[in-house]
Amino acid sequence: AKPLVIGFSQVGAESEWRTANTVSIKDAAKKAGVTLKFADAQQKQENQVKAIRSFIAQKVDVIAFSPVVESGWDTVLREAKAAKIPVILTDRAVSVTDDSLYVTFIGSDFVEEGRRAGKWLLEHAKNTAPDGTVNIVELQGTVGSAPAIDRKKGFEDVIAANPKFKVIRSQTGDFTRAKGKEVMEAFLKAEGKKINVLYAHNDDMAIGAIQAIEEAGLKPGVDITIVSIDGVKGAFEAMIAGKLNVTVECSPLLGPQLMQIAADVVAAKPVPKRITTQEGVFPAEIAAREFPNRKY
Amino acid sequence: MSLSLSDTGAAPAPASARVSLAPVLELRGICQSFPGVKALNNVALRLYPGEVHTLMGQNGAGKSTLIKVLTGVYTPDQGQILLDGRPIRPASTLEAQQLGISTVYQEVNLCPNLSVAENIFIGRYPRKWGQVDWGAMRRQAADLLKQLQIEVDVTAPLARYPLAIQQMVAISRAISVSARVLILDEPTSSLDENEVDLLFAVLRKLRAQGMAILFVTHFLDQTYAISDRITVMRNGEREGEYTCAELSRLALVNKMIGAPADAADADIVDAAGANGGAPAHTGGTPFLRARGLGRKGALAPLDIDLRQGEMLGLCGLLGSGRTEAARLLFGADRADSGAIAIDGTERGFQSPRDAIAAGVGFCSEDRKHEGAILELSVRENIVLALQARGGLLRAIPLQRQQAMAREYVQALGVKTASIETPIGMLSGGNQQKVLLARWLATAPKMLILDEPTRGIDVRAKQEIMDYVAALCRKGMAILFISSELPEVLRYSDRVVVMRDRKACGEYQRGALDETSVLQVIAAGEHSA
Amino acid sequence: MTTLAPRGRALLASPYFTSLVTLLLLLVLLGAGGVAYPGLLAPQVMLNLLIDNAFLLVIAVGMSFVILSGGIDLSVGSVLALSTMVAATLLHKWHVHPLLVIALVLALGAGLGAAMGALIHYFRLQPFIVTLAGMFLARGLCYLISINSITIDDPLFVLMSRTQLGFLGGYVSPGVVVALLVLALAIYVAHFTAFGRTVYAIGGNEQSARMMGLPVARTKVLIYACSGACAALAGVLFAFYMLSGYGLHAQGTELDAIAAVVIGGALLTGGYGYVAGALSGVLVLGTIQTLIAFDGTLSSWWTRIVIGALLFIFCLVQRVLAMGAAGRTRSLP
Amino acid sequence: MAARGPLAATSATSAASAKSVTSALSSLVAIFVRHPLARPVAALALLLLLDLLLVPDFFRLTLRDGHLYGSVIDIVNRAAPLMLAALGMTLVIATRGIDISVGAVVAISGTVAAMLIGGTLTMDHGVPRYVSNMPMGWALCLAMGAALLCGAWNGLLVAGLGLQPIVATLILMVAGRGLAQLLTDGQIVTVYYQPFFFIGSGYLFGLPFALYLVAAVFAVTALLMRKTALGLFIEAVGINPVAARLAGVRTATLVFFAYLFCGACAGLAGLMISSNIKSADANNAGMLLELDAILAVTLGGTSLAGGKFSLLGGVVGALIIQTLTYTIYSLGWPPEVNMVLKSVVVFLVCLSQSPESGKMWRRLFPRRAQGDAA
Ligand SMILES: Nc1ncnc2c1ncn2[C@@H]1O[C@H](COP(=O)(O)OP(=O)(O)OP(=O)(O)O)[C@@H](O)[C@H]1O
Ligand SMILES: Nc1ncnc2c1ncn2[C@@H]1O[C@H](COP(=O)(O)OP(=O)(O)OP(=O)(O)O)[C@@H](O)[C@H]1O
Ligand SMILES: [Mg+2]
Ligand SMILES: [Mg+2]
Repeated sequence: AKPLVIGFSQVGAESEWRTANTVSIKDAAKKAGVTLKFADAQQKQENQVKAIRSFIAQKVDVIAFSPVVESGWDTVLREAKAAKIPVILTDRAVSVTDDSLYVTFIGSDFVEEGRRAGKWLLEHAKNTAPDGTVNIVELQGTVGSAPAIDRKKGFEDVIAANPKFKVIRSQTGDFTRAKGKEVMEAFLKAEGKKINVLYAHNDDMAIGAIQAIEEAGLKPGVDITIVSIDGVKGAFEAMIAGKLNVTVECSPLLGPQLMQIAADVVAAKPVPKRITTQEGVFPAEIAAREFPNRKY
Repeated sequence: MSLSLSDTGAAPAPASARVSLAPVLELRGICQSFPGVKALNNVALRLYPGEVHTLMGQNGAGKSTLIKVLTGVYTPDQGQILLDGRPIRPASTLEAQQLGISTVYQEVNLCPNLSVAENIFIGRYPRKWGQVDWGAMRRQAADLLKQLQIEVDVTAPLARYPLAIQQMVAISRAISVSARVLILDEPTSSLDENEVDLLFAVLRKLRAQGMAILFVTHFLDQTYAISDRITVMRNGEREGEYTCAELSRLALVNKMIGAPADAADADIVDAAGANGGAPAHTGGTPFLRARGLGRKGALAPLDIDLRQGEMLGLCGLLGSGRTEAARLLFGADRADSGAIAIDGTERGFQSPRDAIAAGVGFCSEDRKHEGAILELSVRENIVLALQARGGLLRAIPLQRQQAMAREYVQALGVKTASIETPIGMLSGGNQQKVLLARWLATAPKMLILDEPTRGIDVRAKQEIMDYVAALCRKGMAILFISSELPEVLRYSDRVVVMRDRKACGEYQRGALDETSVLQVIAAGEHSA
Repeated sequence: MTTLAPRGRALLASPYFTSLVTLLLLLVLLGAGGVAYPGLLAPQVMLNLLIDNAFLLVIAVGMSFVILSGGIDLSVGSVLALSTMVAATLLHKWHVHPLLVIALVLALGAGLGAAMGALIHYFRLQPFIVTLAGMFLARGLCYLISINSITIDDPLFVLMSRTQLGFLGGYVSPGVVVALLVLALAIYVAHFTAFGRTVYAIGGNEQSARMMGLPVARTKVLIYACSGACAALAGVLFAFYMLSGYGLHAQGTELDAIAAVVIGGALLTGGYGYVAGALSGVLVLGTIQTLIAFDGTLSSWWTRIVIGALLFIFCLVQRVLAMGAAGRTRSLP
Repeated sequence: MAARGPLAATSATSAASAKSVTSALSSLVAIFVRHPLARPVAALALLLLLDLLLVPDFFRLTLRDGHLYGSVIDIVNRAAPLMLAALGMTLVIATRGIDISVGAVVAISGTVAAMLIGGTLTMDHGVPRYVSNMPMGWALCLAMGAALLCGAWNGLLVAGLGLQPIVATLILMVAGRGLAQLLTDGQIVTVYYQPFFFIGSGYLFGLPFALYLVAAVFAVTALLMRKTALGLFIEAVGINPVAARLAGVRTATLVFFAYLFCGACAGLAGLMISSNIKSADANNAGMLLELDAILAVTLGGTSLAGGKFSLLGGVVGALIIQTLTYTIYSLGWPPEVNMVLKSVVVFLVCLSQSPESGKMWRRLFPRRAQGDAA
């Protein structure tokens, strides 16, 4: 039979996580014998729309994409539907008026990730600092981006349960190490020893911040508890070195699942509307054991 | 010294019988200062309808500044401008234009990217259905230029034409406005006699129609040929106002320089006077030998020999190719045929640097675009070429730079607040002197001077030319281009006449006079 | 060399010629693409080029005037984002009538532009910096309104988004029609009105333009107002296209627009070029992207490298051809 | 005026001397006010003053492990790459150009260095061990070589081919980051090699080493401008390239070297950044650094139209930007207002530098201005 043709529009290559995501999809496609049309949008929604239009023009079998933003997909998805091409979302959801515009959404739930980070912190604090107030500083992702908004929200939802937990500073670190370090330096100067916990929206910012903490003469992971999200290799290294306390996994390895679902969709098998990826929470204690298994 | 005169602010009544009306435009007690300079001090001026009023003064006397004050470029510190007896305060050139004052400034102020026709009509297009009527504009522009006997492609961008043509375009623009006051700041500085005559014919016509014309020039001949009255300025003050008839040339020059009535040597005013008396140079190998130097569409292959200690004049009419020849000799444009030999060895000039390395200097006619580096100081402008030849690393010590700058400022009589003043703040003529100094400072073996005395006042002109002639006698080879035919004939040892972008004759000193040159040009053939 | 042109002479032939060269190269690019990737030349793919880039075209048209006048406007991308944001908020939260919303947004864009123009002219500030600050400001205002994206569900906007106007065996969006109308209007304005010619004059030599008595102040303010209005209109088209308002929309679009205008044959130093060049420039950028999408094998970084390489080849050929043409007619350095 | 009070009272002679002191002082003040750097420096001082008032302990410096530690140190340390980029950009801008590929060059040089020095974390029986790939000197040379290559490429396009600077450098801006990503496969390369960290976060005599690097580059450049004719030539080319060429200045070569220098500065900045975060992030390193650098140059009073330039101005501009950023971080305001705040400050600084605003001020408040003059 003719090999399946999937058009995949990726957000870009803005982080290691994203690159791992791309690699996973490409590898899985190769393994599944699928012809993959890959288009990089360089963080621009309009580029994704263009790519999807060109997939429609090329009459691919399935269109998959990780939307840059949630909204604004109605028109082009309608065109895909008119051309009878099924659409699968990965990693991030879209908000459209008509649910039938896409078949399914595979990916993590950013709000849930924030919640898990919060929950872990509540548990952890129960053991270490049962009754003192906990001052938290937060390193947000890029202002306005979906993970930044959701991870902040999920985390806040959970810690709101305990009035002793206070976010005393929150500033954007643009998801990068350099910014994370820079902002953390400023936090340390402004708040000094008051800071008990750092919550970073991704590992890279946390790694940058760890350096800032060390340079300030404090012990990351000990003097300041550090919670971050993603679970990239660097985070595991930091945990092994005892500098990071926990990372909440956000798995980029969606490739195999995507290929499976795509095949099912084309074969007209029913698929669930929402497929959440299997993700864990990795505290420092199990980091060394887990490290060899990490793929990204 | 002339305070009493200008204090009253009242100018003597117009002498010319034709002008007996009230003045159209009157300035009273105008003061304008710039950081470090009092450019205008209590200046008065009256301009009557139907007269040509010439403003004269040495370089830096304040003529251009006065005009800029008058037309809204600067707002004066003090003083009044009256138009028809009513005080006005033009805040911009646009306002001045709307008030009926049309101006050609000293530096050509046109847009190089626009077509010739548009440069004449922009701002007041012929319109059809409310939109720009390109056809009509083209026709009207061509007609207008034809009056001045200029045949150019009016749809071509202005930048394609040499400075002189641009000057004519600017003049056309100004006179095509039906204004009441026309101001021309050194419009003739780069025009040849033919063009000047045409311009004057137009001015006379306008004068007859009752237009008031304010005219600035450094040419005494022109002053006496066209003006009714003369206002003399000196050092930012009004020296006095005179009718043409009551002021002899000598007296005029003396008033300009502020010397007693009998001080100036008659030589200055006597343009056709004898030359420096140096013998014509012949024999020996030429310092520069160009053979078949040409460039398609710009210059027909040309042969030039130039010996050390010789001054070779290039004459011809507007656009005859003199500037093109100079640029090819200097490597500013690349020749597509011919060869140049310096001191007998063949040299291909790929760029000005090559020429400079071989000891050649080139003072361009277009000082605004090709000469002055406006924001740099006088000192920096003077040392630039020398430094460029010396190379990046061998910086000339500051002391030497200053000494050099001071020396030339003094030698050429540059009027400047200090040697650290940006050259853009100098008057036009003084900028020209600085640029000349730039090349003199390199002590070249050969100097190409393209309209070197453009915009320089009568006295300074003679001083400079004498200075150059002295250098020439000491062994410098000089290629001298000037639109002022008498000047060329007076100083050159040999003259090459050009026409239609090719050389049409070469003559030794004395073999030609003005009329015969014009004949040669008209005939367009070798007659010798 | 463009920046170092002697006597301004070298430029003479180039602007007109560069535009032609651009067009020619565009055709070559498309032809080569058509051979390599069958289906690329399908009518709808070509029309998609217009549909997807309508907003960019509108911005580039506004940018053309700015660049022709010798300025630059870096704020367009964020003004676009701000207008989508304002439009979305007004529609979603305040339920303002859509037509009024469009009018308000256009006024906002023009107002922002005019304010920047006034700063540039009256305070003699540098366009680059003023519009850079304007870019921060507009983007910042977006976040102040909301950091989330806001969906637009107004019926008129939805209608504009869904409408497909049949054309040449395919269809175009209303946005394309608007953009082409804007382009036509701009060409008219640039070549047949006093305003347009004054823009060229200012680009040629601002001081001369002032000395010639042209209304430099008014024109300059208007130029930036126009650019702002175009950016806002592009925002409206973008809102039609995306049905959402978002602070992160159209990041880096200002560079795309500048590149489009320059590729279309305009000189950044001002005075030379044609507004119509904006279309060819936009199409070139769009074609490069389409080619890459049709290829479909490039990784993210290869995508960047290939875009860079294509840009380079394009500029190189353009430059060499233009240099040849200039060499034939006039002198060069 | 300030000197009038106490001095004038004593005696007649001292009153006379006071007068001369006052006039000397006021002329000194006038010189300072008229100095091109006066306004940028004043803007910086004002920002610092604000910090003094708003941020507790802003100026406190403590000695820790033999090095100074405090907000001010953070600011200059963090501004170091920006200052370098601004130095390079100043020269490019002075020649009427612009270089928007600075960020990409930062990514490339950082990546090359990090990959060549590299080092991997290996687990030897549960003990982490760091291994480096190449002698650091070589790696740094190669990284700088890559940056110089980038600069040369830009210079070639601008000076050799005559492309417009913004498009010429746009090419590298787009492709350069792609090249860096290609080298790393889009991954962040972490460096595990202690000596390398010294460049970006080491301390020498109590001060960050990066500062010495900036100072060295600044000093060398300033010295070149002083002791050679480079400054004169660059300004001449920037103001009037045609006239400069006719005067015999090698315009093309000069422009080429400006871009080369800018590339080198960006490369060094890249080393600093990647050394500071102990890794090379090809995706994000130096993102938008070019805009900040241009902003710094203009805030320092250099015109984008080319010509007259001030190296120190660029440095001051960079400090203004970094101080502003730091202030925003320290004030604890939500990140949503960052951009608006930044834009407002930029507007204000620009306005304060415009001579026109002085005139306008005098027109609006003519009374006060007259009073001042009297
Ligand atoms: N913008 C300016 N800034 C500072 N000084 C100026 C400025 N413009 C003119 N000056 C000075 O004012 C004086 C008068 O200059 P102006 O241009 O009026 O002379 P001019 O009579 O036109 O001379 P020329 O015959 O050389 O054209 C000169 O000393 C000049 O240096
Ligand atoms: N009257 C004219 N009609 C048409 N073209 C002209 C005229 N005068 C000059 N030109 C243009 O001038 C060019 C030659 O200019 P060039 O500068 O070499 O002449 P020139 O003898 O130095 O004149 P000028 O005295 O104006 O400097 C020609 O290519 C032509 O385009
Ligand atoms: Mg003058
Ligand atoms: Mg000439």
